[in-house]
Amino acid sequence: MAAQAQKANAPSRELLEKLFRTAYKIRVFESEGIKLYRQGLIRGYFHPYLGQEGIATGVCAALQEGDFIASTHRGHGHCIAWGADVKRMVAELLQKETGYCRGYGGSMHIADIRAGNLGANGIVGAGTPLGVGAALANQIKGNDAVTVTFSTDGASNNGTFLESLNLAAIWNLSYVLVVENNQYAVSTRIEESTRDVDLYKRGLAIGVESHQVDGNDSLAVYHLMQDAVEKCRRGEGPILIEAKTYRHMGHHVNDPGKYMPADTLAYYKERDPVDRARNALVEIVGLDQAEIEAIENEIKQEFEDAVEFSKASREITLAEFNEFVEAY
Amino acid sequence: MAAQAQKANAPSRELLEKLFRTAYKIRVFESEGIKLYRQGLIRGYFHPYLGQEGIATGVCAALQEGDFIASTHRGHGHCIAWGADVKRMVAELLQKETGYCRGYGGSMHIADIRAGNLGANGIVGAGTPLGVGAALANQIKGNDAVTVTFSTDGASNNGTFLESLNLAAIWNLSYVLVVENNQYAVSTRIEESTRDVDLYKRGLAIGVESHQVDGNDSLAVYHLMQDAVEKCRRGEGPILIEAKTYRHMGHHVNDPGKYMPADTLAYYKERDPVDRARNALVEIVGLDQAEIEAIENEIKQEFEDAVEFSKASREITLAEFNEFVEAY
Amino acid sequence: MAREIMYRDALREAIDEEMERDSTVFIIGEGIAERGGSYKVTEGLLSKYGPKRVRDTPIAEAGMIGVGVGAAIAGARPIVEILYIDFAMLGMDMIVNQAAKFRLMTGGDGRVPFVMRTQGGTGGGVAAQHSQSLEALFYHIPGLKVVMPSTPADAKGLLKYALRQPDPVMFLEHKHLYMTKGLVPDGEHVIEFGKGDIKRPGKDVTLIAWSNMIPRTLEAAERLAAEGIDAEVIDPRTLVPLDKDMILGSVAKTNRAVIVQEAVRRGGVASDIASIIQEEAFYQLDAPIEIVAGLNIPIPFNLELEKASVPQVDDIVLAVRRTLHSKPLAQAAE
Amino acid sequence: MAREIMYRDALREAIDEEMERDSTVFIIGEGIAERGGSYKVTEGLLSKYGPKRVRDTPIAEAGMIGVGVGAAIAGARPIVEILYIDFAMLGMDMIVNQAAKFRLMTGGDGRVPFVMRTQGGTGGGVAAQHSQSLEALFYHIPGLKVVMPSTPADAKGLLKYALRQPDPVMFLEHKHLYMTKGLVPDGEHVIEFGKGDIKRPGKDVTLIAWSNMIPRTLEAAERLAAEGIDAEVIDPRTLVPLDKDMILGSVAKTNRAVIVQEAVRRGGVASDIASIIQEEAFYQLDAPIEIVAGLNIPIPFNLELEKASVPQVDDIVLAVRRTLHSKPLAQAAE
Ligand SMILES: Cc1ncc(C[n+]2csc(CCOP(=O)(O)OP(=O)(O)O)c2C)c(N)n1
Ligand SMILES: Cc1ncc(C[n+]2csc(CCOP(=O)(O)OP(=O)(O)O)c2C)c(N)n1
Ligand SMILES: [Mg+2]
Ligand SMILES: [Mg+2]
Repeated sequence: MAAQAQKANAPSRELLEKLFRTAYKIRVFESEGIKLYRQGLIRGYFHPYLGQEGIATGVCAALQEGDFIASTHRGHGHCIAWGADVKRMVAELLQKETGYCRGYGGSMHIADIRAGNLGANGIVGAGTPLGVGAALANQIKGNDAVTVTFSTDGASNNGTFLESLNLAAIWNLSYVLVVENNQYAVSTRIEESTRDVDLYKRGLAIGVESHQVDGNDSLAVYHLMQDAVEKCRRGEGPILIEAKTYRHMGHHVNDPGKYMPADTLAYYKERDPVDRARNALVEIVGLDQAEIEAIENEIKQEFEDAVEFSKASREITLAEFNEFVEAY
Repeated sequence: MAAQAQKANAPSRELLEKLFRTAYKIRVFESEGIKLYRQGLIRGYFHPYLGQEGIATGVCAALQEGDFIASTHRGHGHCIAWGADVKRMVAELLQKETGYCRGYGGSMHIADIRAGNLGANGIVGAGTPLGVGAALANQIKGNDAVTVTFSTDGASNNGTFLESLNLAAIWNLSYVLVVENNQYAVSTRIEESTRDVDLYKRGLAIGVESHQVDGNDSLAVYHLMQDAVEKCRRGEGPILIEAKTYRHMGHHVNDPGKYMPADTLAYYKERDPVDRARNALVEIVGLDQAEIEAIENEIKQEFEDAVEFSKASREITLAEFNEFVEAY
Repeated sequence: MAREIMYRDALREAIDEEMERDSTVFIIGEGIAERGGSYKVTEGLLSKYGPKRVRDTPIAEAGMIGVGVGAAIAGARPIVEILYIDFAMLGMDMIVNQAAKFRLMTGGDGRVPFVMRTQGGTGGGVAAQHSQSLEALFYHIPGLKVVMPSTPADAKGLLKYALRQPDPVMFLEHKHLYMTKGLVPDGEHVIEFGKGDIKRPGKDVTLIAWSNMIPRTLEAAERLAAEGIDAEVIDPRTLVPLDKDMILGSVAKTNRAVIVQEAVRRGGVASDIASIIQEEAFYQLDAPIEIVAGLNIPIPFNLELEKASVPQVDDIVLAVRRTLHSKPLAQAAE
Repeated sequence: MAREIMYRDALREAIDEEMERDSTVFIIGEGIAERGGSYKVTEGLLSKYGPKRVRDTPIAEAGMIGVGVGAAIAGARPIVEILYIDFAMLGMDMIVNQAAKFRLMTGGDGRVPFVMRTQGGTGGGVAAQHSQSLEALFYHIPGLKVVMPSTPADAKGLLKYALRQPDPVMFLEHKHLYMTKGLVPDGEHVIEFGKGDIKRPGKDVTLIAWSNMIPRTLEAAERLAAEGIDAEVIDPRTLVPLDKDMILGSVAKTNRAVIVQEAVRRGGVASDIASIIQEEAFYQLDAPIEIVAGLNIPIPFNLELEKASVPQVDDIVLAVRRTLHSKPLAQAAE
């Protein structure tokens, strides 16, 4: 989570490894999580971040402790990139008392409020005002924290987009709105939802510095974000970043996603963000296959341990619940 | 309300007289209405349209029977330009049974639903979705009606702006959003509410043809609107028109408007829309003072008659009300 | 004659028949056109009625509802589908301040034949923002009709009626009911608002419930029958207008009432029905009216806690027993 | 010692003192900074605390409320002023789905010390969209505190408490009360939530009211006193949490209750309080609980009709008389 000092051109091994580790950890979490879902261990909604890993990875690498994030219904990736403990994440999905929300929240509400992660949200678009609010709180407290809301193409057609980004603008908040444009809202193509698919223009129209980036390129996202964060800390926020990307599967675990054209899917899979992060490590810093595998195995092991931990954890008891109800 | 066929260059006497009559009628209605308010004959809210007459005047001159309008809390001008009966308007403000809403609505809800005026609205921004809905109904019915929402600078920062204009856009509705940018929301200057005061850009950002016009020039508004209406009837809607203007006084009758800088106010008063409509009639068509006065006296008389009529009207009885309550 | 079909199919039949009958009926919602809706209620309508009358929307609930209200005012017959009742909160202004009030504000001239279809209730781990039962919010707003069908036949008949009457209707389905089956009469089947239905006649106690609490209450009634308690189960079907006569008639007979609602206890519709019964049938009551309702808490993700948050069959049975063991007033007053 | 000040001044004192005490308290709203607010509650705060902590906003209620909730989650103490409670409908998602549920959804870790100040009620011709009493909507949502002060002292003490406790508070003022006067204690004056106040002790009948119905109910009580009827007037002050003990204690003494609310009858808070009383004090009631409430209709512009739509002193007096003339149950049961 520590901000990186150096600029483009020669990315350090440290940075590239960090990007790959994060992207890969998300990939493992989602792929293995889907298996747990299919085994019936996870219920409710599960929206995988597969294919979009580059965004959370690049964005969070440019943030530091004390910053805040707010997320979407597709929030596992943001949570991981933010540095969450995979154990407590899996435990939450398995509705265990050791989960981040003690099993009260689940996938759609996973949060780590103590670390400045305001959490996933079941209401599309709701993370924007919440994030702007966190930025406002930090401005009032007088610190230099930056707040990021991860948002979506779907949320960009919702009123909260305009209202809250406009508030961030008139108040010059240290706020970055990251619009993950994966070009779908469930099965609805972005072209059906708006006439202009370049969503960053909506920021420009209200005087907000706005950029577009390839969301599958975690390094590009990182550099753009690093610049945005610096500007914010100088009081030149807010900034909007539209990151184009594509899902690797349907909207949620049970959506086969048949409506996604095979050739478009293939196009994006060729530009897989995890592969690209791995390749960068191999090509730019020269890691060999064994080194890569060591990293991958470590991450896989971390997930397996998390499953063990979660299975061994207990659920909230009815007595504990009743106490909570009384106090609510 | 009949659409004019001819284009710019040589405006007809008919058109110019119509524009002046409408603008002047609004001027009289508001100035005299304020007196009734001060006499205690009108209660609740009264938001005068003084200074903004050019917009409703120009817009409605380009519409025809069968079209629809939706209005704002500052709705008298739209109502009059739409061709409403001044008698029933005054009666409504005086809460009489002969009023457009039988005294149930008042200034903020004055409507003439049978003639396609969806009415004023007490909720800033609400007219936008309602107008888009009327346009949708007409598209479904397959007629060529155009619907206009009169909206405001204030409403442009509200979520309904983005959500409903975007719906109008993806459905290619015959819809014109007229943003009356009078540069204030009560006492809040537009510069405090947004970084970019050119509101038409928000239409452009979502692929909507958008224009800016001097709202104090009813003829310019008319021409732009005529073009927009033609495009809509050809299926090329929606269109956004931002009309810049300025109030001649505070936000409502009881607001002295001290926050409005004297020089800016003077600037706009020099460009008074009623004077300009009158001057056009004198300069372009050559009407003399006597002819102008005849028109003005006729309109003043119409208002006086309306007051007489309204004073002589009765209010809804409690028995009638109870019947309404039972049926509600 | 009648056919046994699913609740979701009954809804589709109603929409289909009314779209056929009235060319101004149209439907908009998220994923309702090409995909046929998250609960398959609108499957096949796009190909039958075309993209003008069956439209997908962006994620813009306030806009969708507002546009529906405007279309209704302008003389069309919109159905706006909101995926979850929870999301209707985004469009509350359009419901509360526009749809519900337009008729009054126009002195009676303006009408809003607008139907919002949505679904609520708990559904197995979808957590706090996708599990609410919010009918009480609409119930409190004058001008709205509130409909909560519990069976396929009621769903069909009430939705058809909704599309023929002039006022805004909150048509509230339940996520657990879509795949339940029931007999639906053949041919034209329309059910007027304001007429409750006795789902089970009985003489010992009046049970009032709606939506997904009906199957649970009927199950409770069967268990009580085994104990020799003969419960009458009343489904008002429409909460506004409410069939007070049916409720008061039943209480006059049984002298005891239990109201079952999935929504949270505090400020729910059950409280209002209780207040009406105690006001109008005070001298007929032999025991306090019992309310079996959701806990005053958002719905937790954890499934056991979710279950504990809303009424189960056991809770209903226990409440009825409590009611019957209460001493009659005449004794108490002595 | 105490001073006689206006309700609006009492509110300003509370905000001022809490802003002084806690540097994370801030306030946003339409026209609240330079103009000092439509009801002059925030006058002078801008010059004292500066534009960082006292901010005007665009007309974006959902955004304002949402931003307030976010700021609260992130550790500040926002006050969001919404001009009319009617406009809060635009921010319902943020209130219902975010503010109220965050604590539960985070398993207790997340708290939302957010205060929304707004005002409701009829006010002389401001019509359907500016006259509502909508407390019942918030009352029904678990996680929200609902506060409705009727006097300057209560306004001050409760607002100060609101700014020190960890949950979202709907602080509902009344447009008719801003310029009413009352004694407010000098020095630190904080009133805990959940403690009702007996505004007039009495023994014959319990009258429960809040907000602007308190002055009317007190007036009714005086008129009843002249008839020899000694009414106790209870102001719960906070509807959530509700001081059930005080209400039940009073009913145990008087055996009769009348609840007065400005909001419409159907589904109002009065119904819920009635349901609680009948449930917990059934055997102590000598007559049905009367509810005096608004008609089930949006508020008309016409002033006579507006008056007819909400409870007046006469209505309260009549209801109390009806209650007292009801035959006690013991007799009725015979
Ligand atoms: C306000 C709201 N409306 C509808 C939904 C149902 N819903 C959940 S995810 C989703 C699609 C979201 O698409 P997008 O915002 O682009 O995010 P993505 O799923 O592509 O990450 C919808 C419609 C919701 N959760 N909230
Ligand atoms: C949703 C909403 N918020 C606040 C108000 C209170 N209000 C009435 S008019 C007004 C200012 C409106 O400014 P603008 O929209 O620019 O219209 P103008 O008065 O300038 O015509 C405000 C804040 C309202 N009526 N509705
Ligand atoms: Mg998307
Ligand atoms: Mg303005």
